[in-house]
Amino acid sequence: MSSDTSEIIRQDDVTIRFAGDSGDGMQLTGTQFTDTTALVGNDLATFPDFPAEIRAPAGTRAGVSGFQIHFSSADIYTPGDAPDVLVAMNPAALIINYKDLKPGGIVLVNTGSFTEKDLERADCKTNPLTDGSLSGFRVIQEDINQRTIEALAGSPLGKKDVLRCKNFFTLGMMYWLFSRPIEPTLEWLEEKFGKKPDLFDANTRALKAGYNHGELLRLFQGRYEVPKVDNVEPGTYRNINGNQAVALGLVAGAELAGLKAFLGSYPITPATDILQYMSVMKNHGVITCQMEDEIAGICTAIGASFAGHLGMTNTSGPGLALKTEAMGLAVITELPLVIVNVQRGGPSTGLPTKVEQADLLQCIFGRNGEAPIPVISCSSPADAFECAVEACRIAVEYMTPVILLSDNYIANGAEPWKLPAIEDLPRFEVKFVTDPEGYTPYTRDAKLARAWAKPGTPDLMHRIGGLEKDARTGNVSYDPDNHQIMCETRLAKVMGIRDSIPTPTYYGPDAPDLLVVSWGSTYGATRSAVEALQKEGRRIGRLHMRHMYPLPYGLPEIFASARRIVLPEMNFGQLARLLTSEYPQFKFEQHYKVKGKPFFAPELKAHFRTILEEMA
Amino acid sequence: MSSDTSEIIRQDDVTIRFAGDSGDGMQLTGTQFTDTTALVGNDLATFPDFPAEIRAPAGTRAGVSGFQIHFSSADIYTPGDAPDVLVAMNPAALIINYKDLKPGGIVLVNTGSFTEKDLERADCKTNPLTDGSLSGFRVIQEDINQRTIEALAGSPLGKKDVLRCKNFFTLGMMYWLFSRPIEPTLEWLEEKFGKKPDLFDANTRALKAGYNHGELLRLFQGRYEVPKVDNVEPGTYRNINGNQAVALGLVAGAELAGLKAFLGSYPITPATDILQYMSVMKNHGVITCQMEDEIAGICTAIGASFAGHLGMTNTSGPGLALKTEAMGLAVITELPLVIVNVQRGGPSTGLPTKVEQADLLQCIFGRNGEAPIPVISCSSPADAFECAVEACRIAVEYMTPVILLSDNYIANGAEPWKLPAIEDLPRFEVKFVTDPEGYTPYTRDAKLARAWAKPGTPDLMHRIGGLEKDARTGNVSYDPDNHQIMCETRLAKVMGIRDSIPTPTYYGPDAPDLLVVSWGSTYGATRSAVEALQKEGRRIGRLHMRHMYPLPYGLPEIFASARRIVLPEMNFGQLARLLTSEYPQFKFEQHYKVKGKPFFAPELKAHFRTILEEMA
Amino acid sequence: MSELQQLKAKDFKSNQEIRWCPGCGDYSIIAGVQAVLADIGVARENVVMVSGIGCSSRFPYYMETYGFHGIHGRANAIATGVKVANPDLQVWVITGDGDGLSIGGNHMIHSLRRNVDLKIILFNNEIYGLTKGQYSPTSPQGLKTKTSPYGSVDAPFNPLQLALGSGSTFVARTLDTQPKHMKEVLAAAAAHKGSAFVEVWQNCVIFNDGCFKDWTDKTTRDEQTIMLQPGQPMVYGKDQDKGLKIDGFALKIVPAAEASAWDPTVDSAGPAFVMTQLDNDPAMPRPFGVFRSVRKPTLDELVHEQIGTVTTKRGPGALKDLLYTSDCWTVD
Amino acid sequence: MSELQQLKAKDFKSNQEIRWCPGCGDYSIIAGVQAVLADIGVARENVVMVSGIGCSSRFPYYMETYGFHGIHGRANAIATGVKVANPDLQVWVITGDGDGLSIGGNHMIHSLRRNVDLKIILFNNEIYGLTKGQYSPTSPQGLKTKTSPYGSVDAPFNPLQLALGSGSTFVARTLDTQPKHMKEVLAAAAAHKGSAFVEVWQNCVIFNDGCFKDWTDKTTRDEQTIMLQPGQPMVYGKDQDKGLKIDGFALKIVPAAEASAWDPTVDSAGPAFVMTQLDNDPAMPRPFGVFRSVRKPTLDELVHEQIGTVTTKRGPGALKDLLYTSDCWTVD
Ligand SMILES: Cc1ncc(C[n+]2csc(CCOP(=O)(O)OP(=O)(O)O)c2C)c(N)n1
Ligand SMILES: Cc1ncc(C[n+]2csc(CCOP(=O)(O)OP(=O)(O)O)c2C)c(N)n1
Ligand code: SF4
Ligand code: SF4
Ligand SMILES: [Mg+2]
Ligand SMILES: [Mg+2]
Repeated sequence: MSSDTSEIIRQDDVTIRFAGDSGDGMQLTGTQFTDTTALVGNDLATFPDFPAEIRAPAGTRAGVSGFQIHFSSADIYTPGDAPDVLVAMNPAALIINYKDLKPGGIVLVNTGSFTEKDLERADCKTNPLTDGSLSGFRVIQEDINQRTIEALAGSPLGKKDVLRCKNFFTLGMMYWLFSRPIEPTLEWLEEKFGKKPDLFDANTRALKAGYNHGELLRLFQGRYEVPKVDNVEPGTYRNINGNQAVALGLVAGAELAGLKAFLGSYPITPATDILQYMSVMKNHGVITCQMEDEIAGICTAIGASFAGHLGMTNTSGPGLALKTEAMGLAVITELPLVIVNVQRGGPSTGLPTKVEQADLLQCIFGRNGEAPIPVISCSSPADAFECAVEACRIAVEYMTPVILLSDNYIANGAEPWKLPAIEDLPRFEVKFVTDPEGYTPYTRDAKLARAWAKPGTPDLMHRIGGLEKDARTGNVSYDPDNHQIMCETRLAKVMGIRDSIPTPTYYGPDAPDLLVVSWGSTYGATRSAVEALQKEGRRIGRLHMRHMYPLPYGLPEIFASARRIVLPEMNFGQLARLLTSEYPQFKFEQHYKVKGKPFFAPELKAHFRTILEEMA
Repeated sequence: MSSDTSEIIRQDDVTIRFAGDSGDGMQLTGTQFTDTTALVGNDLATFPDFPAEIRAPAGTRAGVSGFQIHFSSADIYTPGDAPDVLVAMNPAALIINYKDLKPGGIVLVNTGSFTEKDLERADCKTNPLTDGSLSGFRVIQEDINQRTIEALAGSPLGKKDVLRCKNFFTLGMMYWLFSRPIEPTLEWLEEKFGKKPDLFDANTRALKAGYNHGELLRLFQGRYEVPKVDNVEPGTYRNINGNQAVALGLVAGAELAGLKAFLGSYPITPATDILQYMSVMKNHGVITCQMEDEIAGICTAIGASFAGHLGMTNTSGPGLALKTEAMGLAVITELPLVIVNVQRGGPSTGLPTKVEQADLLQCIFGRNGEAPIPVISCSSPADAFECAVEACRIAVEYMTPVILLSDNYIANGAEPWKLPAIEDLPRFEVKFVTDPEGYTPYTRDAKLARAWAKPGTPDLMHRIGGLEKDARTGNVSYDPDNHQIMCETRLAKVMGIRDSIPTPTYYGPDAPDLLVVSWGSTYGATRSAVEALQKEGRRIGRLHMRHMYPLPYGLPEIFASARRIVLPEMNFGQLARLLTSEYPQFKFEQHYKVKGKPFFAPELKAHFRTILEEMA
Repeated sequence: MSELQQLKAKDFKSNQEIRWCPGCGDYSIIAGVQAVLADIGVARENVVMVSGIGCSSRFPYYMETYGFHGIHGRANAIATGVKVANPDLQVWVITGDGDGLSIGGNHMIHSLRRNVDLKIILFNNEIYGLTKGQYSPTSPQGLKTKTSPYGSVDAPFNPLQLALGSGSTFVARTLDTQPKHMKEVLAAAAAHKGSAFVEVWQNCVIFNDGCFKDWTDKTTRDEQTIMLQPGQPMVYGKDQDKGLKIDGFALKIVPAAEASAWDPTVDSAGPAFVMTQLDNDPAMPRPFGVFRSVRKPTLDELVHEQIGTVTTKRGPGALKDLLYTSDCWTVD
Repeated sequence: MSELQQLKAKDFKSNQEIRWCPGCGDYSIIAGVQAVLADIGVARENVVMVSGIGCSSRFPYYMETYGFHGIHGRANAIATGVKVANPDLQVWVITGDGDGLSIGGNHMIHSLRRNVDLKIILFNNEIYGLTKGQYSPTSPQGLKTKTSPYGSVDAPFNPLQLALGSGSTFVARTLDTQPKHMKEVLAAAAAHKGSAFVEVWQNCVIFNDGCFKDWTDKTTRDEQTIMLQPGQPMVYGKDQDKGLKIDGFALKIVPAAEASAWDPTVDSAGPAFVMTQLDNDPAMPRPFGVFRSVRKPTLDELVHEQIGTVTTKRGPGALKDLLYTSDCWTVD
């Protein structure tokens, strides 16, 4: 591109939020910016903020779609807190988002969409550009609509289509502002629109024009450079969101078990994508069945496991509720099954597109009878792959249903993921019984897993089901002692999983004043907050939980070393309650937020600091 | 009846078990004995032991039906532990039951059903009457079949029908043995068979013949007398089982709220009877809808509550699992609803006809999102009435779903119930909103209950549903702060119920060595065991919980007074876990039994004694 | 009071801003319902709108009546509770092809067989709209959607056949693009005493745009559709020149003059079912209008009738009678 | 190996003692299934019996095949998983009128529309047996049961109509009292590729004894029933002297010679549906046999065909390809 004489401002950490109407293409703009940023070697994390499920009228506040990217020259763990830069394509986008901005942050406004009518649609009584709302920010006003029209003069496209290109014009400006190359996006445009030269040409021109506009017009006070992370671990990377990672992990897990993956599912936000991703993987032998409801989803998966596949089902809270009875069936039939629950705001339909982690106790205790099921929780998009593989491992090694917990924040958030070498992945190949000698359905191995014989195998015909079975023969049994033995055995088997899982690593000084225990998607904000305080020399440490049930060994030793223990949770203290019930000798202080929004690192930092200061 | 010269043995406490084939009429025999025993003024408790759900082939062990009655001249709390007397109508009944007998107990055997074929059907390789099995018991052999045939000589009934009367012959013998009058049964026969003189005559003759047979033939060493309880509280009594009591309590509760009862249900053992009882009460305006499944059951009840009735639904574990999602809807719409869960053995279909109390944590925590629901548990058949009324009170006073826990043991067990005076029952009349002034669906009263306006009321049209609502307007709201406020408010409302419930009474010495905490149907055995130890002068006390969630005030003070605390539960320690999580400063020791059978007082007594001795 | 004044369609609009996509067929349906409610002169407070979850199921929020936005698939069950509890209310069920036929299929067929007096509008857009475009139980085999990237392998329901197979006493079909026809059908449904099942073809402009275009396009629709009119000969075509004639267990195309008459009020559901078979035959026009309309006792009537009978026979029950039965004994 | 030797009915008996009441119709059905399995010569290890909960649903325990005793109402869904995972298995669903039509109604209609290759036997005794006698969705209106002491107010399903309304490709009915007929029908179901729905009238001696006696009593049954035979004229009566003739959208009784022939293989489900309308008319005989039998692609076929097509086109996927896509970048 053209040579550049702007002042270069070096910054190590930037958060940008793109916001516009649902029709403005902000998700695409954000994704392109992300991919390019990954390529230049920054660490990054992103989070889209979709409007509520139904498309709202254009230009309204309810219709605003946002995409936030946080990138840095150091390792980062969240999509950022208060943005440094807000791109607002219309009044609604501006109004909804500007309050989140860092003081002194940059607002790039598309004045082309600030007509009277636009303001009215956004329910603005006064114009936020002129009513003083934006004082304290650096506001850059540009009629991006007009600039795009100018840049595309002579294009054969109609006006509407021309205006559609304004997001690429904006992207170009942002590329210039943050010193990113435009080539990766040009390549992408080529791939995407190669066969539609008019569109390719228009978007390319808009992108370049935006870039040049940044440079030529000196709209900005200078240009930023965010150096790449220099001590990145070598390897192959890709950006991934949590739902993708779960889908990949499940398919990988089945393969590592030597089985075919079978997903019985029913769409529900924010879990649907997992079904969508897996339904593409037909050439990997993956079977996906979109069933009539969640009950049928899990029941087909149970049937498939009975037939010798690795049954899986995915859902979110209300759907998990419906699967409750069938989960009990999976427990008593001791079939492997992976149940993915992508949590969202509850109770009931609640806030379907928002984040919460309030299904933990439901997952652990929410079944009739003594029906223990191991529960694993993933902490970030990249971590979700490993957790999904781990869920598959436990399911087949212990012949048990396993619940894998994710949430809306992980599901839709994205970050670079260092790909594992295929040969490094754990293998846990299933050996089906084929020898009738001594076989009964409840013959158990050292892990107490029962023998798995699949239909089609001669001379191993057997019957299983929801009624209690005799521990020896596998026949229906009403015997009182047998029932207790079977209940105890099922529990012992699940508890035995502890022998195969690690104690979570404690990070921090010995004998910390404050120990922060996190789980699920509170990982990133907690880690950022704790590390920041550690840098300040505070005696604070942290522990992140992956295995929620059974709890791994070694926790009391860690808890004992701390003066105080606090648990930030997006619920009213569910893990705190669980830990208290297991380790009543310690005091677990809950710190909750139930707002459909993740914790932000600064608010956690402030909270931890207050505690530390109380103790000083 | 004829004058009597037998030796009279006074005994204060007797347990009899009647056992025979499903076709032998043992339930009827037991019920008659019970009713007569109530009339003579003993305290009593009964428990039927049905065979598994499906009728097994006649004469087989699986087909044995039992009925146990425990009666006494003092207050008693359980249907008894080891029986003093076993009536065994065939080999299967004998084999299955004789091991439970008290050493030296009486076995009355109907030798008429001990042919080779009978023994074979019962899977007996040798004849238990002759192979020494019964040594140590006082065995009375009588060919009851033959005696009945003789007694009915000349009856116009066929042989099969004649033989059907053998249970009344047996009943007559037992009436003699325990010095009960036969008149109440004669009256019953008159009422029942008044229009069928042949049957009336046959059964009457059998009954009298049995009675005389006892007297004349001196089969027994003497005759027992169990004096009536002399300090019985004056009042009107009736025998009642738990399901009946719940049905009555729900209908009473609705009436006390000034509402019509609406039960949306689906049959499931052991909860079906509640639907059956309530479906008879049409002239009380009770609506019962047997729906297509449990989900429809609860959803119709929710709809009925929306329409201004008191919605109710009843089920057992697997059905409760299915209602999970809809319970969340009831939470967020804040409609009154009573959900009865009659627990049975799990997980999954488990042991459908057996007892267990392993759904506690499911009831409290088993929903997606933060969805608090109060949970009440009844302790005995008679207590179930009061608990059902209490559930209705909480539901309407707090505009909330309420779970009422019962179990198979309470549901089918029976005991005398002192009827409350109608005017003494609590009243909690609902006042529907009719004034549009200032109305919104989430206008709250001092208890935080929201305003209830029912369809049909002019100018109060409003919409509620599963999406989060604005605390002020009641419109759909995605606002983060509003969500947290609503979640907090729903929780605060449920926690506020504590202001309206009593601290459970502690019974025992101050500062006991051992405090036993019981809940649900462990009440009776626990009370018996603790009182027995108290009589021995042990420093043991007890506390029985009715309100499981929220927990009543005042518990820590009681817990603090005891050196050790133990909780007998028919699960792996669910209440112990709950209490630990609430009061980690105390150590709650669990003592479990998961055998599909209730605790027996002696086994609890032994266990408590061991603890006490450890401490000495 | 409010009953006395003549309400207009707009009086049935709530103060909530509608959140459907511009161009969505749902707009025309809500307009139709509001117009019909005004026409039949029902008081707003006596109307209850019950829905499940889906784009269509947001409907109750936009209506100035009582409304219950339920959970996915359970609208029919909730509505059954409302109607049986209080038969004086006019209860409408608003549901989608996913809500009412996928997860809610069981409650749908059971409420139809029980003939609960509900007005059920099934918004059929052959897609899951709210969850952004997965195939539904009415999507045609082969449809590529987000969860069927290589084409759906599921054979779809014909909603009318399912309703008839469930014993529904009123079965009809209309289209979002024909407001007049829709109002006629909705008015007939409102007038029917018993379960009224109305399938409305509804275009989802975002995820399944044009799925009904062969039958809605102004240029082709007259030849491709036939509007059944009770008691009238079955004729169709731009010039009303074609007709349908009963031929054994089937229908054939004949000149208008030879057309058989259509009678939705026969007791047998057979003719209506045969009529729905036209949907499988590309050579035949698609029928719309009322397929079946027969009067049978409704569940709510029967429940309250039984309560009445028993109460008359036994006398109204007092709580005391329930507790103090003949089995009691007294201790003084 | 075991495939080579000719199995007998008794080889399909497991070692578990049967726990049905003496005289229960279930005995005759299990005997029929065992005989048919032996006749068709399927290997025991390739047969899977899936059931829900109910007296009838204990069936799998008594069969020496693979068996899954599921939860109430979910047999069809579990069986769908088994069959789609491994289409080489012959999968039977054993269910009752409560299990399969009440709580399990949705999975029933969906598995039928999807044409999953399952052999579904619905044991219809018009009652809930296992829970000891409550009315079911097939109980006639007015039936007094434990939960309907004054008579049931629910209008029942006609199972055949529901199956036809769901798009079932094979629909049949038989009776526990006619073992020969039952075997014919079960054999036809086994031979059908696709969902085969077989309603069996089954007498519950304990809770609903004699509910079918008008059609099972030796003295009356010949006049009250008609056994449909594919391709044959529809004749009935003790002397085979009566027949049915197609008359518009209905059937009428005619002398045997004038009877129309019965063809269950026509594509339209209309004729079969009209035939089921006879059930509503006391003047007409009740039809039994195969109502519908048409070949359509099954879900299991389509799923695996699609996997095959995509795999051929894209090549079998390796895990590596799934992870290492074109979006990756490398840091050295
Ligand atoms: C228990 C449960 N499962 C799944 C969902 C997700 N969900 C919401 S709406 C919907 C489908 C809606 O389709 P349809 O009824 O056709 O309505 P439309 O949006 O097309 O109008 C689904 C799957 C949910 N909300 N609850
Ligand atoms: C979730 C659940 N709800 C209810 C039940 C209780 N239940 C068991 S079998 C049954 C009905 C059985 O009727 P049907 O399917 O007709 O079988 P039948 O016993 O008549 O053969 C019911 C309601 C259950 N086991 N699980
Ligand atoms: S997604 Fe489709 S159905 Fe939903 S509002 Fe938009 S156009 Fe209508
Ligand atoms: S209860 Fe009825 S259906 Fe069940 S086994 Fe007995 S006779 Fe058969
Ligand atoms: Mg739809
Ligand atoms: Mg049945």
